[in-house]
Amino acid sequence: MVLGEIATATVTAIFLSALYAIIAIGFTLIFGVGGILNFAHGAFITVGMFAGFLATSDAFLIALPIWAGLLAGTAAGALIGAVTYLGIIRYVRDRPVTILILTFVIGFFIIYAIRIGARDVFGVNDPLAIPVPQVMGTAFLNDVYIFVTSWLLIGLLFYFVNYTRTGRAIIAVSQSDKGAALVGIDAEKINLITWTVAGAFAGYAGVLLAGAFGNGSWLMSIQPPAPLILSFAIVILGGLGSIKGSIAGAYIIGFAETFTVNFVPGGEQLAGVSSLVLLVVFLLVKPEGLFGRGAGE
Amino acid sequence: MADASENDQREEGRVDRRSLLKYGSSGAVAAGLAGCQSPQNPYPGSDLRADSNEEAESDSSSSELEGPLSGETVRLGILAPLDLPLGRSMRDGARLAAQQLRNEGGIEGADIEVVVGDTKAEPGEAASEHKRLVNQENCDITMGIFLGSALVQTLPSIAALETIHITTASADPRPGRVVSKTNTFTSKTGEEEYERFKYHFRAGPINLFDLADAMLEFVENKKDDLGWERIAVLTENPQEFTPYHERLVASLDEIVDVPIVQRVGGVADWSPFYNEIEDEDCDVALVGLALIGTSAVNQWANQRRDFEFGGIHVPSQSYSFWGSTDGNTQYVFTMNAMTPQTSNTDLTQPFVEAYNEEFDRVPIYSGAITYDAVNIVQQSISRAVENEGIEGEIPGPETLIPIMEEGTFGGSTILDEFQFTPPDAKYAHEPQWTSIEETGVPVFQQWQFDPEVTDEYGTMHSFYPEENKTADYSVPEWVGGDG
Amino acid sequence: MATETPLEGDVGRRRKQAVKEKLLLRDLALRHRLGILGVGLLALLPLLAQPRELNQFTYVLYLMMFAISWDVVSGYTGQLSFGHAFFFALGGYGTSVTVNQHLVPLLDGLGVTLGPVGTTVVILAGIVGGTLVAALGGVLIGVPALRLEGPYLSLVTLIAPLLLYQSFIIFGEELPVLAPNGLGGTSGLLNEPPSFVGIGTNAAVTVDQLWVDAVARYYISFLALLIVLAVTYGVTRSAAGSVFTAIREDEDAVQSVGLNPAKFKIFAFVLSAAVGGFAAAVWMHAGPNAYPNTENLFGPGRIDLSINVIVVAVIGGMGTIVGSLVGALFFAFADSVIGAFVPELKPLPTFLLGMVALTFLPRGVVPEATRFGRRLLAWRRGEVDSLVERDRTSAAKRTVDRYREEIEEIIGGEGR
Amino acid sequence: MSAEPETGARADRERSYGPDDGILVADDLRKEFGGLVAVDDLSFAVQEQEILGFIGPNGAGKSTTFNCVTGTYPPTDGTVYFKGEDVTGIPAHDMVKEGMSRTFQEFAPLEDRPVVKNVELALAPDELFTLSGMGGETEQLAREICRRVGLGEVMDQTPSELPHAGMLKLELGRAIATQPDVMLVDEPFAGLSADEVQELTEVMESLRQHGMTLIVVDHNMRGLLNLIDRAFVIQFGSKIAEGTPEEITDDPEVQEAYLGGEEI
Repeated sequence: MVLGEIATATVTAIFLSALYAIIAIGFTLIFGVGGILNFAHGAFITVGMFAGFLATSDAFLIALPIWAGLLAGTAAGALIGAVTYLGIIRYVRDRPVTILILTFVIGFFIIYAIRIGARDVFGVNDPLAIPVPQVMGTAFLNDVYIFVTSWLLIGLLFYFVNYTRTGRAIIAVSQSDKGAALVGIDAEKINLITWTVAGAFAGYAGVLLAGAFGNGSWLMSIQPPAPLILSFAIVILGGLGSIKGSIAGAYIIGFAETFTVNFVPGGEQLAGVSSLVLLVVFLLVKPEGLFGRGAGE
Repeated sequence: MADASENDQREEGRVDRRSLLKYGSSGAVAAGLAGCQSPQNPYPGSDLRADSNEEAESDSSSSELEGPLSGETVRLGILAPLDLPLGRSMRDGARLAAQQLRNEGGIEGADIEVVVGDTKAEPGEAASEHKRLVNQENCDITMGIFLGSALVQTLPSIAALETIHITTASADPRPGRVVSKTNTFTSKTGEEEYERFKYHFRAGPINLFDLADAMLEFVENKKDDLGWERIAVLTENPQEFTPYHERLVASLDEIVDVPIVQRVGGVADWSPFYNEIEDEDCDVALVGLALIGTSAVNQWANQRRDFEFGGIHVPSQSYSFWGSTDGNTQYVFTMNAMTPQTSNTDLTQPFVEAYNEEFDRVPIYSGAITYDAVNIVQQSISRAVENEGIEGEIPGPETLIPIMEEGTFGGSTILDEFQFTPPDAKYAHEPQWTSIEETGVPVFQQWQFDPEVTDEYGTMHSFYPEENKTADYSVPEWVGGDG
Repeated sequence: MATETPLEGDVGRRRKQAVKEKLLLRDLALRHRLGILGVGLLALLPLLAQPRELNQFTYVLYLMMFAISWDVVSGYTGQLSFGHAFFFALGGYGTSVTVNQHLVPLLDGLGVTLGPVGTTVVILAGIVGGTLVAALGGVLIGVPALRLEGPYLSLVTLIAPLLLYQSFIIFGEELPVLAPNGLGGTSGLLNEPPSFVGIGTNAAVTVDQLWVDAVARYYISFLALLIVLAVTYGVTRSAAGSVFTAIREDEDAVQSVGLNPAKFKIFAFVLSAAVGGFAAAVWMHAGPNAYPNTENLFGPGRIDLSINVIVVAVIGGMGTIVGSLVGALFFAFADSVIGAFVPELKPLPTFLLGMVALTFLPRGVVPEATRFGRRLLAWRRGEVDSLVERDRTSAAKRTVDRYREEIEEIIGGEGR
Repeated sequence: MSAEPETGARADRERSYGPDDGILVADDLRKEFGGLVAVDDLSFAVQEQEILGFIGPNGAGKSTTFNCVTGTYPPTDGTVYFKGEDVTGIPAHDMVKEGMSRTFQEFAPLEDRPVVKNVELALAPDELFTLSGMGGETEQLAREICRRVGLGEVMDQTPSELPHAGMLKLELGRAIATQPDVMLVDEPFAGLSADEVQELTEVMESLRQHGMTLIVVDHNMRGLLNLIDRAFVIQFGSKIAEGTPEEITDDPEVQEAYLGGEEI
């Protein structure tokens, strides 16, 4: 019985962590390339979820199947990422504190806009419970789908950064803006690509996350399991700016979270807390993260 | 607004509705209104908006009314959150009642005017709107208010302005406690407190303790029928639910096995709870949920969990919930005061139809209670005119309060005979309620798919009590297999 | 042994003398006179406003105090906090729990009936309790701040209120010893703590007129603002203030002149936390809608109050204290004016304003106005030829530069 | 990796000092970074009101030595005595409070405030609640210090507007404001004109007249001859010579150390 539970929890953790990983990778990419902590990342997730809802809901347009919702969510995420960069971030790129506060405000602006839009424009009954369907019929198949496609995306990303010219340029920029400029890389373009990719990943994850939990919410990024906060935890564990670190961090957080919730007495209430505690402890002990760069030297 | 929101109806539920309103569907609404500020704290100038919300309802086409109060106008202030269907239903219930009364000759010849104050689901807004309605709009009586915190915050204003207020949506027991002459809740003596707060009445719903009693009665009477031996209790953890939860848990284990009792909050992933419920072999999860109720239902249905699900489930009381969950709410049961299908009294269905005809919508519990409250006011004023021979002047609170305390009122859509609890009751000026058996309310509703009613949407059938039953309870096909 | 320097003599006495002279308010600069005039106008506001408007404005006073609280640590020492509601919630819940769950039951148990004076004393004790709890929270954040730099610290400060929020849920029913009746879960505490002055029964002084209630609440809140101003102004205008700003610039330089940066950093956090906690605690007894719930103290979206105070302080000008006052006025004004036209879009225009201000006016209103004013005076005296001045470094810019360095260190240009 | 054992070790290798051998005493001071020995059991004593030249080629370990002495980081081994007390490893700011101050070779003035305010910071008491600074009294003191180090004309400018020599003076003024008994001056003359060297020399001389002890660190003795009483030369973290400036310049070992082309 206990063994069975552990097995179940392990499987859940493995699946869920993959989803966390693609969220965190977007966050870490933006930090690595632009040195920007993008607090609006959570809003990108929410935008994806909402686009998924719009595409699949039968209240307007036509109720498209969920794969169309996934596409819509991914595209919307990419779009909002690109627009945020082009419309705002680009102009204040050299003012990190401004950016930090700005992304904070932008993020809240976006999710409030979703809430108001959901209620007043699209007539959603409850912006805290926006219906988004699962991809697969059963919960288990749905988990498998999440796991497989998340890793597929991670694989694609690795291929992209390691084997394409643009991808290598991203790495170059993330290591040194000036250096990259010297070898003729257009940092502006690289930043745009990064924001777009990060937004797309977040949007895709948003649809899946909402499906897995039964519904989305305008506050989904900071409500347990709080993917925005989790991705902070993940990238700090893994080291800010490191993609590999993010994957490792996602699995550590995913497992910590799942096992706390399932096996610690009263742990159901600790969803979203255990990983934060872990994070704070970790920050104090090893702030540069598992794969962190530089800070500890 | 889009049609979808027109559809967005919430039925009456004998529930701690404040939780829903504040933290559920509408918590978001409340939040949004205040914007990035704390919702209870509007900034200066938000009063600039207030005027646009007030809608003086005066049907100028109404003919000259005749009677002892001819030429007078009874001004009713409705305190409702207009951005919520529940609030709009309160407003419309009052309008409907006023219109019907006017057509029947007014209240002893007095015209009736409905003035609306938008409380925006913010406690502070309710209090200040109350002051405005009484001081500036000269309302004789106010009604409404659905957030418990809003009600409690408005109480001082109700006392200070010495104007009758009839609550029509909040189940918070605190006001009744303060009104009571036997009150030990505050430091002053009960008599003193009664004199201050006697202006508060509640036409419904029954308070949280009564809700717990109703739940206990339901379980006791139906457990054999439904085959429930082991029950898991999951109650959401805002403190508003606490009186209900504690009362329920204190006695439930005398009726059935209760292996799991949990207060839950901020939950997104229900698997751990559901695993435990299945491990403990529970037959049903008896929930008290508002904010997180939707995801609970979706995950329960998606994961085909091996137990039944229901209790006080606030989102399920909304007509739109079937759509919101894409039918996942099928089989979910919840306490409610009425559904569009039920006939609590002879007046219930006529009310539903008249409401539907007038506003092209399905009424919600708050609408029904407000409708009833207007009729209580009408009856009280009529009795005052008859008994005291008043003429040419709307009777004041000192006249009306004893009449309301002593009278029995008909014309209700929820209870055949409505009475307020007496001043020395522990919870005073509340709906007199004893048991489901005696009163027939609340009803227990289950979402079902009934092609006879409609084959496009779910139906909110009532399966208990017998006199209000519209269908049998049904169990999901995935429950109970080999379990 | 001591080296002869200009420090010979009774420095302490001379210092006190100088401060005394300053307090006589002679030779005030124009901006100080304007400031005092502004505060005076605030004091007269109840003469002009309706009770309802006044209640709404009273909240602005709290917004000012919250923004000042943020400014003390983030504006002055450059330690950016993204979760200042952590301290507000500690203060607000602190006093509510102290009064309602400890003092009142204790006194009831002893059979003590509280008169107006007794209730006032209980309330004051609660405020002290709330302030202390918040100050403790300041230590809790301040100590990690010694080890964490830039973005890492920002993340920790952001997480702190979210953790606190979760713990309100976890300890919703009971927090042993500390809060026997629990912290109320997501809704917050239902029983409001007693007020200094109120219409209901739950107050030290019961009044029956609405306007008396509103005016009394306004002045008590105003008094709290004056206390906060005096304390923060005193600290930041003393040598400690210049140490704060020096920490923002360069911790090594501070260390090299015999000052312990760690001590001052923690102090800044504790002071900031105490000020924020104090304001929130007073709010619970004297503010409008004084309910110790999560929406009041965190904001409906859990961190919006934290964002708002940043926006307010940034609009007004970081590292100035008075900027927070001006910023809050702007914020409230914009909010109500914009809100009057498009109420359904309510929070969005205000956020937009914040974004615009951040982008185009990063220095803030007060420093810009002061500079322009100085320039104007100089121009009138004929000392300069034009009103346009070349850029000088601002607090915001200094913080930015330092932050950039830290980020560069982390993503490591040279290190690799 | 360590210094060549023969060079420094011979006869005078490392006579031990006790706490009372001078106002500032280092005994067997050692600092390793990883396996790298930067300071190799160095011992020296500085007498009160002395001006000591602390000389060594670039990379000889001068900065490391003084970082250990002033508490920037703790030594790996050895003891530092200041005014007869063991002060090994106490934090830099406490060292300043004990009465040891230093200037930095790489200037780090606070760019956000004028020169006089930079000096004023050093006058701030290490106390959280203080009236200091509110009445303008400390500013008067700071102005006085600025005048004494020759910044009288420019004290209201921002540091970025100062010439190189001005920055040096600012460093000096900041150090003086902490009321030190011992002041460590790091490379004071680098990049200065002869006139400026002369001016600074006079400032330091007058400080000594007022009872201050000075340690001047430099990579050669050019410009120091008129200033210092005694020189202490190290290489590879060990002492190679000690004595009056004349003795040092004649010392064969020192000449050998500087054979690489640098002039002693």
